[in-house]
Amino acid sequence: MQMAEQILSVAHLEKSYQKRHVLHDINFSIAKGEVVALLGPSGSGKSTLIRCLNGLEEYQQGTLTFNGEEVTPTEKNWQQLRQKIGMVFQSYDLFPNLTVLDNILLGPVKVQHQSREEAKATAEKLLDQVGLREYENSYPRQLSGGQKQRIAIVRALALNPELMLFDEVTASLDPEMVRGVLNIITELAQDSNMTMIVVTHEMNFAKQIADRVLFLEDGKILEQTPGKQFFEDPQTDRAKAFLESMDF
Amino acid sequence: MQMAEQILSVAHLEKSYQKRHVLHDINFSIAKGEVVALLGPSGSGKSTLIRCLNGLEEYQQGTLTFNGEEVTPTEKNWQQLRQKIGMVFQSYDLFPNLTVLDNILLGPVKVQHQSREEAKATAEKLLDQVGLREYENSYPRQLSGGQKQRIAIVRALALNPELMLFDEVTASLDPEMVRGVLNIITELAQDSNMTMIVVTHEMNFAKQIADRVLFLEDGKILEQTPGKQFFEDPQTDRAKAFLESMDF
Amino acid sequence: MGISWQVIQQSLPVFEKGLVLTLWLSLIGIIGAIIVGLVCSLLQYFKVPVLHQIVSVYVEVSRNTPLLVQLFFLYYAFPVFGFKMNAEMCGIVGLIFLGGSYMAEGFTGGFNGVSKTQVETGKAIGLTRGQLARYVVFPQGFALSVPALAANIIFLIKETSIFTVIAIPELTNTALDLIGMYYRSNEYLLVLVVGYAIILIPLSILLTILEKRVRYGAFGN
Amino acid sequence: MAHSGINVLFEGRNLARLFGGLWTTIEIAAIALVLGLILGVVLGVLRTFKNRPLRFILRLYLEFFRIVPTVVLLFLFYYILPRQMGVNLPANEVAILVFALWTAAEMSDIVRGALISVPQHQRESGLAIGLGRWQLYRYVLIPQAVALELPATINLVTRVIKTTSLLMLISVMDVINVGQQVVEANGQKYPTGVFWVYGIIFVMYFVIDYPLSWWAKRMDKKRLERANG
Amino acid sequence: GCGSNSSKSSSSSSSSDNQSTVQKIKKRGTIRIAVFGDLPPYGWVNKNGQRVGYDLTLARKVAKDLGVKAKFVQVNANNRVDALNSNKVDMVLANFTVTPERKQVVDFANPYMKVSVGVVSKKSNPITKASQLNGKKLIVTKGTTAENYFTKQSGVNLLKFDSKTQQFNALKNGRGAALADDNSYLYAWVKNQPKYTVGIKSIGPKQYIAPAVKKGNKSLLNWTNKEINKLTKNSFFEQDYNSQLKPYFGSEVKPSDIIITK
Ligand SMILES: Nc1ncnc2c1ncn2[C@@H]1O[C@H](COP(=O)(O)OP(=O)(O)OP(=O)(O)O)[C@@H](O)[C@H]1O
Ligand SMILES: Nc1ncnc2c1ncn2[C@@H]1O[C@H](COP(=O)(O)OP(=O)(O)OP(=O)(O)O)[C@@H](O)[C@H]1O
Ligand SMILES: [Mg+2]
Ligand SMILES: [Mg+2]
Repeated sequence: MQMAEQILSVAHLEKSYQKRHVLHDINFSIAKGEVVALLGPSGSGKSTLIRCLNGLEEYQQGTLTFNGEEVTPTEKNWQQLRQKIGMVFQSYDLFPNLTVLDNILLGPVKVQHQSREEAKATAEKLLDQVGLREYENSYPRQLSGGQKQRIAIVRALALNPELMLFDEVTASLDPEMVRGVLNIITELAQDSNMTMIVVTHEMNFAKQIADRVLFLEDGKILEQTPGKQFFEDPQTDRAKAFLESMDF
Repeated sequence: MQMAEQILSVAHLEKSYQKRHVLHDINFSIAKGEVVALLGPSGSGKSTLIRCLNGLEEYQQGTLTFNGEEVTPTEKNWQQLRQKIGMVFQSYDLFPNLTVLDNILLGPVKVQHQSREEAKATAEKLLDQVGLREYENSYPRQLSGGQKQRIAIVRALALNPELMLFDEVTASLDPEMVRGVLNIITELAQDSNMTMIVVTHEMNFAKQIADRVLFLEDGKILEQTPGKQFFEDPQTDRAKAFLESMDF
Repeated sequence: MGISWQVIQQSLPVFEKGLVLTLWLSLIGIIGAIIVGLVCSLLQYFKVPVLHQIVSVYVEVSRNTPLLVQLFFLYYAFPVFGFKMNAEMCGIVGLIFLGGSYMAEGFTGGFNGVSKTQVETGKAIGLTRGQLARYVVFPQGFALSVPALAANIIFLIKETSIFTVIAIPELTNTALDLIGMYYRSNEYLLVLVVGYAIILIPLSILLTILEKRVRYGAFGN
Repeated sequence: MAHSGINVLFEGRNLARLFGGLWTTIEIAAIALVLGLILGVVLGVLRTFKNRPLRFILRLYLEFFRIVPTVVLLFLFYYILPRQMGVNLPANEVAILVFALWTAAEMSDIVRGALISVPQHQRESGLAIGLGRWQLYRYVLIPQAVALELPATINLVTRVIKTTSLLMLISVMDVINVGQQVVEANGQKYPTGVFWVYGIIFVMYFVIDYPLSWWAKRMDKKRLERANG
Repeated sequence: GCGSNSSKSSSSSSSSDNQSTVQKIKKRGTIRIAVFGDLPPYGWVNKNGQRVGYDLTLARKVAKDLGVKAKFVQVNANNRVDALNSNKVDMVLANFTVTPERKQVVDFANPYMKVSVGVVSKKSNPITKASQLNGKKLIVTKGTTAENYFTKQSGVNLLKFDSKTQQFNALKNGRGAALADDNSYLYAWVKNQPKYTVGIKSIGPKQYIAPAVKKGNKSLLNWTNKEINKLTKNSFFEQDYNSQLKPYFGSEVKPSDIIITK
């Protein structure tokens, strides 16, 4: 791991909800173009960690460094940073009161002050990529779950982020819809070389895209292992047990 | 398929929601001790069919025959029959206002008028089987999703039904919780010889327990094939495509 | 005692005046209440220092005391210290004072009802606090608050019946006055009930339609 | 002297009388609420049944009490009932009747709303273990609905208490009527007495209603928090 | 005890039973009488919570002579007819002026007071002629003879209140140029309000105040007529005047202005 191109580093991160200590001394970095899969049992703190990286949760201690600069965790700073750090959630979180296109353009036009034409051109290119160009004037309610989730990804990409965070984006989809969404993320990783951190319960998918796996349990990083190796020969027994439990 | 021990037969079942025709001429039977898996893409009508078998949905045409007697579909009759036909849903549907034990005893004591002691003895035996005896005085909110779903199964079994219906009982569970629940259903099929109809998206599980597969699409039964054969060599192209889409 | 249509007919012109007055006072009061409520809920949403605490106190005082006592205060007690408004003004001020807090609660309830994931999603695409409010929270929150606002509108119109205690000749006062002069309670109370029905039934149907429209516009169901 | 007007409260038995009036107010509100809430629950349950004529009648009942202002209801019941129906009740009982019927109407809507918002799968899992209709209500729906409806019910209670201020219009010696007597009897001696008398009535209502509202709000907040995870 | 509502034992509504109403009242042991609660010195509640005043003394006397207890129901002017008609009370003793309109809906017994409408206004800006009221606001109480009288005079804007408390407060707050009501109250009121004067002492017809009973209630009406005659003869009203009214009136009022003497 070459220090030079680290896009994000996390050092000694600690996070509690009231009395509950949920993240313990988290340390890791992610380099440009790298894909990190964040795995671990339910409740181990994956969502909490990824939300800290986007300023959606406050943390008590530790430092984040983004593109070589330490992040001062103020609301104002985070608002700026979020244009560089895109995030997609489990729920199909499109704004129901806006059309697909307006959902996508909101960030580029209002936050980044791009001209509507310019932003629209980008948006349509992305919509073409995910095969949903024809829905640009539809409302979210007219789309299936899988389609909504693909639009949500486009919406995050439209800001042209340097790092993407995905939190179980297929968890609430019908099984048949899952593949379409995962394909897009895979393309993004492989063709566009996007840097990303992915939380998922789809082991086959993780195996396919992860350059590195962070295995979390009880808020601690139990192991950080290159992707291939993790799935063939995890270093800890706990990870082994976890992998076994994931296929019936 | 020997007529003699058919526990439930469905003949020419038709079901519409207002204008939408969702089940077309459904015909099948299930014999005592048999396990039928109901598979098919999302929206194909699996839930609708299984809910018709329990009187939760009205149907427009067709006959159901249970234990050799044709079912007259009145609310009163169904209320009686539901003691013989247990059902477990996708949602963790325990009553949040009752303890685990009271959830289980409600049916036996209030509906079947068993004595509380007798019912409690049965309940505790079942709780032992699913490894949750220690939670009998807990409230549902204190349990994990997987635990809740196991209790829901116990609750249905406590009425000592002759037929069990399972509708995607693991669909809203965390991946690690899935196995525990599926194990219980597998035991039920293999050790207790329970007759059951199972809707699931877990293909490995279906493969393991199904004596026969009913493959549904657009409200029609496309094929009825013995379990092994279906997974190795489905008869229709649609089923083949479906099986392929299910693993990433 | 039967009902005399003649008595009813003769009273109609007077009742019509009362009805018009009821409508006017309600209209001004409701518009005022919506404005006050919106301002208050914005102050609370953005947690504007000092003002938002003042708003909290106002909301509690206004919601937890009867309009009748508020009006007595405005009309009979305040002038003792030299603040004097005419009856109609007192009525309107009272209605706005009462309705403002109800409307504020309605708006705030709507804003708070916007789901947490929607807010977080907005943040995740880099929206500022103001933009989040403008593009996500307000449009959705407003749609969520319409049912409460509609209920408040009906409530406030009915509350104008209390204006009778400060001698505003609205519908209820008209009826009570006629009863006092001509002793035909049956007829006048009947006209009174019909009068309110004429205002409130069409209005509540209209509001239900509006609720559905707005809801569909925002959420599509 | 403006500020000395407060002494009007301590003249003779004035303060005690005001509290006496308040007690009348509370008594009427309490009895009406107990009756109204019970009746409201029953009507609310009935309104979730499939029986169309029944639902229509109950809806009509609700809409009548929704449309007619309470002042008008009080007059209707006080003056018209005895003459048209031969039922003659003293003012306090008319007040209780009107408030109870009104409470029941509003409550029936709250209960109905809560019952239909108990998740559909709760109803279905009740049916699936063979519960009959009454058992379903008794063991599953009503207990869950109670938790959902509590804040709205408390808000209804505060509204009923506030609305008792209208009792003065039908010869009930409630706190406001007593207040008027005090103002009139002491008006010459204490020209600013009116401020203090209405002031203390204002405070009395606030002191009763505020804790209830606070409680309702807190429960609502907790429920929202739970819903948001 | 005092200041309470009507009796609970009354649920029959028809007054045309075989049994005479007087008998029924005696059997019941209480007579329900409608009175004012905020009109010193006629019917009001003093600081100790006791109902007192000219009408109240009469009411207690009536009850005593009937041999029953009195239950008082406090009414406002515009409820007096309905209180009788809806059988909330047996008798009204609330400064009820006899008018032709009212005679059609209730039965009046023999009168016990004289009255006419007067108008009170600020000494600094007195109203002494009805014509001065043109285009101005005049305060009245709903259901009074004053309201009735001025409703028929065009050009006067009436501000109508429910109770006496409200109307006098409104005048003090300057909500109208003047207030019209029975002159008998106004005399009493200005005694303690040195800034005000009864600028018009009497306007409209001279009228009488009498007890009222429900229309058709012959037996109580007859009894009451006899009672009033007897009390008049016994100078009861002079005593009542001296104890209840005199302290409230200035020197300009003579007993013969108010009460009916034999
Ligand atoms: N808002 C909160 N308040 C208190 N505790 C919380 C909150 N959110 C999460 N937790 C707790 O923090 C821990 C980590 O939760 P988190 O959601 O990060 O887990 P996860 O690994 O994402 O699980 P899953 O796979 O189920 O999504 C859990 O024990 C959870 O109960
Ligand atoms: N209450 C309803 N009203 C109208 N249409 C309905 C209703 N419930 C289901 N449907 C429709 O009936 C069809 C079958 O639905 P059903 O839920 O039975 O499918 P399914 O096979 O169980 O799907 P899944 O795998 O997503 O659970 C779908 O097209 C659905 O939209
Ligand atoms: Mg998570
Ligand atoms: Mg289904």
